[in-house]
Order: sequence, then structure tokens, then C-alpha cells
Amino acid sequence: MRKHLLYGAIVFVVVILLFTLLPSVYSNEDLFFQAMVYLALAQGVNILYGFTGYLPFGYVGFFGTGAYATALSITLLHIPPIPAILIGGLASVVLGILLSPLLRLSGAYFAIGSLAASQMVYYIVSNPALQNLTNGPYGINLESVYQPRASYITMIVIVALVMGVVIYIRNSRFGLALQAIREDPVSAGMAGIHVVRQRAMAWFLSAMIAGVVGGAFAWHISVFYPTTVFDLNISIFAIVFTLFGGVTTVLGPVLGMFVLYGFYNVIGISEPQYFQLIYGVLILVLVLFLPSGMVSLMKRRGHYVP
Amino acid sequence: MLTYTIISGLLFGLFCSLMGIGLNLIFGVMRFVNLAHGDFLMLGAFGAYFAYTFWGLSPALALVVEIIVMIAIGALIYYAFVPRLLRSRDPEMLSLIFFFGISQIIQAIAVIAFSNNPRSIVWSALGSANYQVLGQGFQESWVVSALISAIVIALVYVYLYHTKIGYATRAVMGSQEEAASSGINVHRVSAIAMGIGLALASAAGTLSPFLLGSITPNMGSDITTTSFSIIIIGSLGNPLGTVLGGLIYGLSSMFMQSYVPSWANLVPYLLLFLILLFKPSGLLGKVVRHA
Amino acid sequence: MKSTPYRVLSRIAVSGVIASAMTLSGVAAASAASKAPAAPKQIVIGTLYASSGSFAQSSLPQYAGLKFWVNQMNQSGGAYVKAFHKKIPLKLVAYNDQSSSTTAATLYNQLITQNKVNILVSDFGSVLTSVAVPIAQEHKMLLIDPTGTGDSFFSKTNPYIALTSLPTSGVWPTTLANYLIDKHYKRIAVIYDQNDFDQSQATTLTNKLKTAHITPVYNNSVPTSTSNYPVLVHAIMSSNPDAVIELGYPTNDIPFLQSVSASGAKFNMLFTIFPGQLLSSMEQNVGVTSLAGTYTYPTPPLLVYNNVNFGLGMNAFATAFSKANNSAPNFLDVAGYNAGLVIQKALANTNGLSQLQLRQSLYTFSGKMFTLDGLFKLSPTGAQIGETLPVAQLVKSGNGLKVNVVTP
Amino acid sequence: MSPKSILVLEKIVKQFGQFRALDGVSLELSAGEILGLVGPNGSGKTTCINVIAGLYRPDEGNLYFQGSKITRHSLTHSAHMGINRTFQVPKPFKSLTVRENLVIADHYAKRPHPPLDELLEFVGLSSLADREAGSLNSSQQKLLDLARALATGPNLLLIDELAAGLNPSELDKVAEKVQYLAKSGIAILLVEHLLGFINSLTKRVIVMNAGREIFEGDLETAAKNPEVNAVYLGG
Repeated sequence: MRKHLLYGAIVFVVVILLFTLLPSVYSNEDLFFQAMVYLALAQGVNILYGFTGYLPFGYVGFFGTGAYATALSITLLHIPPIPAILIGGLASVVLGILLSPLLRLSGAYFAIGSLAASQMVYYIVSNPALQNLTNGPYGINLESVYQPRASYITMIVIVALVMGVVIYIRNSRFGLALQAIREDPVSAGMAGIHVVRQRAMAWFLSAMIAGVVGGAFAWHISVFYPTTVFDLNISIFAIVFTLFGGVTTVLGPVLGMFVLYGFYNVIGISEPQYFQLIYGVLILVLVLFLPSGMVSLMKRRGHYVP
Repeated sequence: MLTYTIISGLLFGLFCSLMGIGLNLIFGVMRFVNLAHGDFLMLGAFGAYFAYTFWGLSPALALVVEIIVMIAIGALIYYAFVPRLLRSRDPEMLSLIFFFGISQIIQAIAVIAFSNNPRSIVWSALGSANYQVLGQGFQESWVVSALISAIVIALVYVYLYHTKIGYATRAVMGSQEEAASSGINVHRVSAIAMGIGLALASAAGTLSPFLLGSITPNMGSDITTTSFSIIIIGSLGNPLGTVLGGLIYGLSSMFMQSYVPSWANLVPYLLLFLILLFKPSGLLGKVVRHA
Repeated sequence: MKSTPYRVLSRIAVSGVIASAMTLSGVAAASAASKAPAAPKQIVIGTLYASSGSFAQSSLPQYAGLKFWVNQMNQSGGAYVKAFHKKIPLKLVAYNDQSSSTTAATLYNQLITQNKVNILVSDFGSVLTSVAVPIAQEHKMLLIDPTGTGDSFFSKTNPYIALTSLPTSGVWPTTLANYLIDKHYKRIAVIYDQNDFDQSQATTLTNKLKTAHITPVYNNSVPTSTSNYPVLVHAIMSSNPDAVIELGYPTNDIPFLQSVSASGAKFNMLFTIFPGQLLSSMEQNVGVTSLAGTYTYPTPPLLVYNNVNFGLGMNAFATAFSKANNSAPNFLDVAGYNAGLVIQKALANTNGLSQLQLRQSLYTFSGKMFTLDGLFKLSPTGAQIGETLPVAQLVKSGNGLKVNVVTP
Repeated sequence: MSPKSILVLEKIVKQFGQFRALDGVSLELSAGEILGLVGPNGSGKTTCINVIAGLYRPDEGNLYFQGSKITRHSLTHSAHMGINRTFQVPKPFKSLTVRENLVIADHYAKRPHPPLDELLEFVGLSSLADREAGSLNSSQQKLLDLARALATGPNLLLIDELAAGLNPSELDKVAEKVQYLAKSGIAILLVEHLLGFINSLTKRVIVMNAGREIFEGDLETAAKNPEVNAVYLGG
């Protein structure tokens, strides 16, 4: 057990060091910021899908809610950015509580149900009827608090916390319990696990991560429209990165993000339609030949994957 | 205004039923959610567009050709990939991701081949007369589209209830194991169902320029979600329940447009969400879930 | 679990993969990098375009217009820069943001931090421009903004932006509103889409009408994704309007006009935005007969200014552009080219290549330069106020349509 | 209700739509006692276990465990009180290791029980402790189910078809284990098709048919009962 924790810690340290040091080697901080956003979101998806089996197509709903709650706390309540980001996380948890009946659905029903929920939040936030509150379709402008350095550091802290949480879950009884619930809720109940409670905790945790990440994103990008933060591609990227790397591990989403997002930046920028094509083909290959992601290559050889 | 809204809702609803029915057939037979449904519909739409623009073919004719081609393509996709998917540990989830991959590929190829510019077919391609129904004027394209939708749906009914392979299809929908044990070739039935499912999507596609406005390579994703709401409202796995789902969807969105247009887009998602929460089996469905 | 050397090695290999994947992504994105020395051999212009997604249809022509201008400059040996008293060749660096504003943010940053561009030009429209505004301000880069007309981009505290082509969207309906009032239209229907561009126009329009004591008989917003208009058109008809104003994107204008035409409804005045910008595409999709008689904001090339004092005139541009690109220019080609002309003039007047010098230079000819796109005039906040949008009626001429400016 | 009864069922009714799976079942069970539940398919044996374990809520009647009413308790709550079970089709956590399966139950049930290593030894899975549970064969998975149930420290154990698919020598071993558990004070309710197996364990059997008890006593007497015979011959 202790050794497993050590492997997790190595991944943690490498990731955090990379994001701390890379901007001084290569000054496009934004590239690394986006990478961190996707990494944290991928880990959020990992907690939910990897450990409980719920595939959240509408994960971006929490991201957008966090972004908006953070932005509105700053513009309307004049709260400084960092506490505002925490409010963003809380707002997503509140949304998670409102949407918790979704957890009664399984498989594809949940996936599509969460998608519908996120679209609903988007249409409500961007509706002109709420213009006085959300600024409706006009979007958000946070130029007055724009500090890319500070928001970058905040994002590193968030990634560190998220990685820490995932390492904890991966190595704790809580994580085992979640996997047990995913495998067989009845047996899990018989084993004394409060199925509904534990599942809800994973759901809220995952919602909070997306909310906080959304908040930091809002601060960093500072001018955005509802379409920017409720873009379904954000969910899809996070999900594909997670699946590609391999769920239920700390390393999987990290690998998935670095490889695919790296790949995206290599060919995606100049020839995106070819990228989308290759992306699609990669997904088919993954599903047909490597359904448990890249880490299964290591697992098959009998290695422990943190 | 009320009469107009109701009749438009019914006409639009018939089209919506056609839009969802293929997705539901595939779900019913294979328990797969075809996330590329909207993209096959988009291909159908572009097929009709090119047929009309280059050869002057009526969309109604394009529809017939596309149905035949798509049945073949669907069966091909089935035999190439699905047996392998079914052997995996979690076929339901993997199929979801698989069809997402297919959707990405289709969209990418469509952008490369067709470019991004929105296209549309002039409405007079389906007739330019103005029909009088209950003292209200409706453009012919809507009436004709609704009529074609109704005919195609009727054919689906005939297929399911009055042909031998249709009986087998319904048996597989009931239970794959029992169907297999009573000597039905489940793979063959499923492959045909896949073909018909995609064919129905492309059939709806040929009519979509008249009901959904201009067509683009990226139109598919929204359509998949909308179709999914339609079939859930009706009843998942019961293709004819889709007719009810389509009509309810069509009517409610037309009512929203008439009376509270600014919130019209919430309709499909709100309906989907409510039905999922309170009656996951759909309005016509029997309770299927226990735990 | 025993720790064998093999295990340790595999652990190291893992971190190696991570590190190399990360550097890979970085290096690749930097491939087009170049440094800008004090006496530059070339001037680097950076921009973004969208080859796919919802803005591709407008972004690609804008990019083509800018590219056309760059090629023209380089064919004549480069752009003249006053500070160095000589012509310097131009280099255009462009990335594809696929209509995603998050991708765009990273790429704007890439242009500034890695390509070290001298001049930053934003992508088409408000959504893709929005994320560039704070990034440009942070890096103290002047953002040349061809068509991002969001009101909120322009403020007294931010000197690093200049809108080259269109007025901010809130200003657009000024002439339209005056025209409606002059013509004594009392029953006016307004339907607009829920986005910054359309809603700010609707707000300005209804406010102006209010000062003339006109309340629209129908005034509703619809989601931007609306593609199905028969019932909406019917609802508008039942409010019995004389004038119908639809404010949307091309994907809204097309089905709206189709529905109006199919419903057989006749209004004294029917106004939409995009026939004036993308006429040939609208003709293809809606049909000449259905468009004839409707009103729009005409823009170049439909609108030809005869008092051009800088750059090519409309006819010369249309000929040269068609020759180079095998297609006739539309408004966004003109807007891209016009952004180039503004840059050209700014370089010709500047005392140095610093961003604030460039900005100062813009104001030396603001209000004096007349291009094929109209008068270039900046407000103190960098918003465009020279170009105004007249109102025109589309009238049939032969097999096609031409514009007949009704006001001013 | 006798004071030493650990489990009491009072006229339990469970209905699925029109179908009465349990139609007024009453029974009592004491600590250390083994009670066999037999009957043809669909007679309500498994439903009975599901109701006691808290998987189904009864529509009528009451359940008492150690003197307190547990009619509306959830699965988890019952597990925490000391009721546990195995399944006819084993349901271990397949992607977890054998040991992790027990660690979970140990951690979440929070009840006293023998050390996990002893439990593994007891069911004979010690050598497979670090294997994924999904890789075990079906009878090993059944034993794992049993070990997991024991790791929750139950006072009442509901065993659903443990013997199916075992060879005679394995049967003897399992019977020994069940007897050992009963001797340690655990009340055991045994659903079983193999009458010989039951007969070797207990003299107290309840025969069910169509959701009702039709006989209570030992198996030899049962064999002479005409109603029991009718059920078995007829079904």
C-alpha cells in the first residue's frame, strides 16, 4: 500500500513540477493553462466515471456554472477572485445537489440526462430574461481583475489539490467502496457501504472540481460568452482524455491529456479537420482494441499503475 | 393562431417522429445509443442537396435511393464492428463511445468534402402551393414532408408487424437470448435493423432542409440529442412509441415558439430531463428497471 | 509489492513519456516562431482564422482578404515604414482556431509570446475577438480588430484595440431606426437572436423607436440556434405589422426569409442583416425572387464608394481579388483587406514599431482616410465611428439583385 | 415470540404487480440455529431472503431482528446490524482483489469478526488473496461471497444455494463450515435445492409453495406429508 502511494506521489510531483517550470522554458503560458484545465477536468471525470461508472456527457454544465458563479461574485458582489473561485465550486455543488436525481439513472440514460441538464443550464444562463443577473448573451468581462500570473498559479494549486484527491481515492477505502458500488450496488450495500451517500459524495466532489476549474478559467480568460464556458467539446475532451489514458488510475488521465492534447497542438492547429478525423479513428481503435486505455498496456505486463 | 400552432405542431411532429424512429429501432434491437444518428441524418440531407442542385432530382426520389444505400452501409458497419463490441465487458458504454468516434469521423469528412457554408434547397422543390387547412395557409413543403414522414413510418409498421423478419426483429427486441434460443439469427436481424435505422435517419435528412433550415456538416450533434429526447418521451426501445414522442415534441416546441419564443430551446432538454427523472421508460413504456 | 530495478525503470520511463509529450506539444506549436530584431528584416503579422465550426463561413473570407493585402504588399517589396524610411517585407503567421474561443485564447498567446508578432489581428466577430482583448492588453499589444464589434471591448482604460471595419453593433441600427421613424411606420415587429451582436442592435433599435413613441407590436428574442420559422412568422403576421425587422446571423436570416416567402405574407418593409454582406450566398439559398424588395444594410462590394483616397477602389479590388482567389469578394474579404489597409497606413505614418506608436499613428489619419470600405475614423476608445451602415432595398436587376440605398 | 429468537417474521406479504411472491410468511430463528428453506422454483425462498436482507420492503407484516423492528430497514442498515447473505449467482466486486473484497466489508460494516486472514483461510482462498475476484471460478466466487458476508461480522447469515455445482467432497467441506459457523453462534437461514445437503445440516426445515409455508419440521416427516409430495411431484 505504501509503495502504491509512493508511485502516485511520483506522478504528482512530476506533473506539478512540469507545470511550474515549463512556462519559464516556453512562454506560452496559456497553452499550459489549458492543459491544466483539461487535466483537472479529466481527473474529475475519472472520479465520477472511473470510480462510480457514471459517464457525464454534460460535465461542462458544472464547469460553466463555476465560471459564471465566480465571475458574478466578482462583478456583482466585488469578492476577490480566489474566494470567488471557491464560490464557483460551491455553486457547482449546489447544482450537483439539484441534479442528484440523475444518479437514479444508469448507463446511457445518465450520460444523455446529464447532457440535457447542462444544456438547460446554458440556455437559462444565456437567456436575455436574466440579463440583469448573468448579463445574458452579452457574456462576462473581468478585465478589472485580470492577472494571468496569479490565475496560473491558482490553477497549479487546483491541479495539485485535484491530483491529491485522486491519489487519495485511488489508495483509500473510499475509492475501493466507490469501485465496489460500480461493480455491484447490492453487494456493496451488503458490505455495509452507504451506496447512495458514497455515490453522492463522488458526484459532489466531481462537480466541485469542475466548478473550481471553471472559476479559475473564468478568471484567466476574463472575457467570455456563455458559449465559451458551456461548449460541449469541453466535456468531450475531458472524457476522451480520461478514457484514452485509462480510468480508475491516477496516471491514466495524465497520460491521456499529455498525449492527446500534445497531439492536438501538433496537428490540430493547422489542420483541425484532419485532427478530428484522426481523433475519431483513434477512438474507434481504442474501443475495439484497447478498451481500458493506455494504462492497460502496462497492466497487461503485470505492472502496478498508480 | 391556436389552430395554426396545433396544425404546424402536428406536421412538424410527424417529421420529428421520423427523425427519432431510426435511433429507437437500433436502441430497441441492440441496446446501443447511436450517437452518430444526427450525422447520418446530415449525410442524408447533403445527399438530397446534391441530388437536387446537380441533377435536379426531387428530394422524394433521393430519399428512396438513400434508403437503399444506407441499409447496405448500416449492415456493413454492423458486421465490421458490432460483434467485437458485444464481446467486451461493458458493451453499452463502449458502444456509446464507439458511435461518438463514428460521429467525429463523419463530421470531419463532411467538413473536408462539403466545406462549412450552410446550404439549403429552395422550398419549391417539394411544391410551392399553399394548402388551406381549417382556414389556415400552410406551405406545401411542410405538408408534403409530413406526408412522406407518415408514409415511411407506416412502412416501418408494416415491416415490424406484417413481415417475417419483422416478427424476428420484435422477438430480438423482447429478449436477445430467447430469440437466439428459438432459432432466430440475431446477428442477421440486428444487421438489418442497423441498416434500417440509418436509412430512416437519412430519410429524415432528405426532408430536413425543409423543416430545419439550412444544413451544415456540424448539424448532427444537436439532432442526435433532440432525437434522443423524442424517443425517450415516446418510449425507448418501442419504435412506434416514437410517433407519440415526435408529436408531443413537435407540438410543444411550436407552442413555445408561438407564445414564449425566447425559451423555445429549453423544450427538448426540459422534456427529456423530466421524463428521465419521472418516467425513464417513456410515456408508453412499461417499468423496466428495478434497482 | 517488491521494488525491482525493472519497476524503477518503468517508473522513470513513465515520467519520460510525460516530459517528452509535453515538450513535443510545445515545440510543435513553436514551429513558426521568429524573432523581431530592432531593425526588422520583416514585419510579422499574426492572425487567426476558423476553417471549421460556426464562424468558418465568415472567418475564411476575412482571412483571405488580409492575405490578399499581404501578398499585394510583398509583390511591391513590402510595406513602407516611416520610422525606417524604407519598405519592409511582411510575413503573415496564421493559426486555425476552429471557431473555439478557448483554442483561440491559446493561439493569440502563441502569436504574442512565441511568434513575437509585430502586429496582432483578431479573428472574425465578437466571440473569437473577445478572448484576444484581455490578452492583448496584458501583453501591451495593439489588437487590430476587423469585425469584433462587441461594445464591451472598448473602454477608456484599454488603449490596445482598434476596430477597423464596422461600427460597434449597438450603433448599427441608427440609420435604420431613423428611416422607420421618417417613414411613419407605426406597427413594427422586431425579432432578434439571443447573442451579443443581435441583441445589442435590438436594444438600440427599440430605444430609438421609444423616443419617437413607437412601441413594437411584436418584440421577441429567439435562441440563436433557431432554424425553424413558420410558426414564428405566423405569430408575427398575427400582430399585423407594417415593418418586420429580423436581426440574426446568416443561419437565421436564410430560414426566416424562406418562411416569410413560403407563407405568402406581405409586409411593407422586411429587413434582415446579411443579404447586404453575403448576397450571393443568400441568393443561392433563399432565391432572388424572395429577396427582391427586402431591405438590408448594404456593405461593400454592394456599396461602392467613389471618394476612395487610399488603397484600391472597389472595382479594382474586385478584379484583382477575383483573379487571385478565383471567386468574387464578399464583404468579409473587403473587411480583411481593409484591416490590411489600416495597418499599411499606420506603418507609413509611424515613428517606430512600438505598439503605442502604432496606435498614435492610427489617430494621425483617423477621420481622413477613405477606403473602399468607407471612412476610417476611430473614437478615443478605439471603436469605429467613421463607417456607418445605410439602409438599402434589394431590387431585381436582370437575373440578380442590386442595392438601392434609401437612406442616408 | 420466544425471547431467544434472533429473527422473527410476522405474516410477511410481498407483491410484484399482481403476483404475490410471499403470502403471509411467518417464522422464527434462534442464535446458532440452522433453518432450511426448501420448495420448488418460484415458491418465494429467494424473495424471503431478499426481504429479510432489506433488498425488498415487505408490503405487509413485520420483521424483527434481535428484538427490534427492522421492517423498513435498507440493505446497508441491516448489514450494519449484523444481517448478511450470499447470492445464488455470486456477486463479488470483480475488478477488486479477493482481499480488497473483504477489506471493504471489514471497513464499512464496523462489526467485530475474526481477522481477515483467518476468514480467507476458512474459505480456502488464502493463496488467491491478491487475484482479481473476476478471475475466480464460480464456486470460488461463492466462497468469496461467504467470506465477505462473514467479514461484516453477522449474527444472522442468509445463504442462497451454496451447494449447487459442488462435487461430493466439496459438499462435505462446505457443510462442515456451515456447521462450524452455527456452533460459533450465528443463526443461519439456508435456501437449498439439494435436500441431502440440508438433511446433513439440520432437522428443522420449512417447505414453501406459492409464497406460503406448507410444512415445518424435519425432512423425513416432510417426505410423508401429502401436500409436500403433491407440490414436488406436481411441480
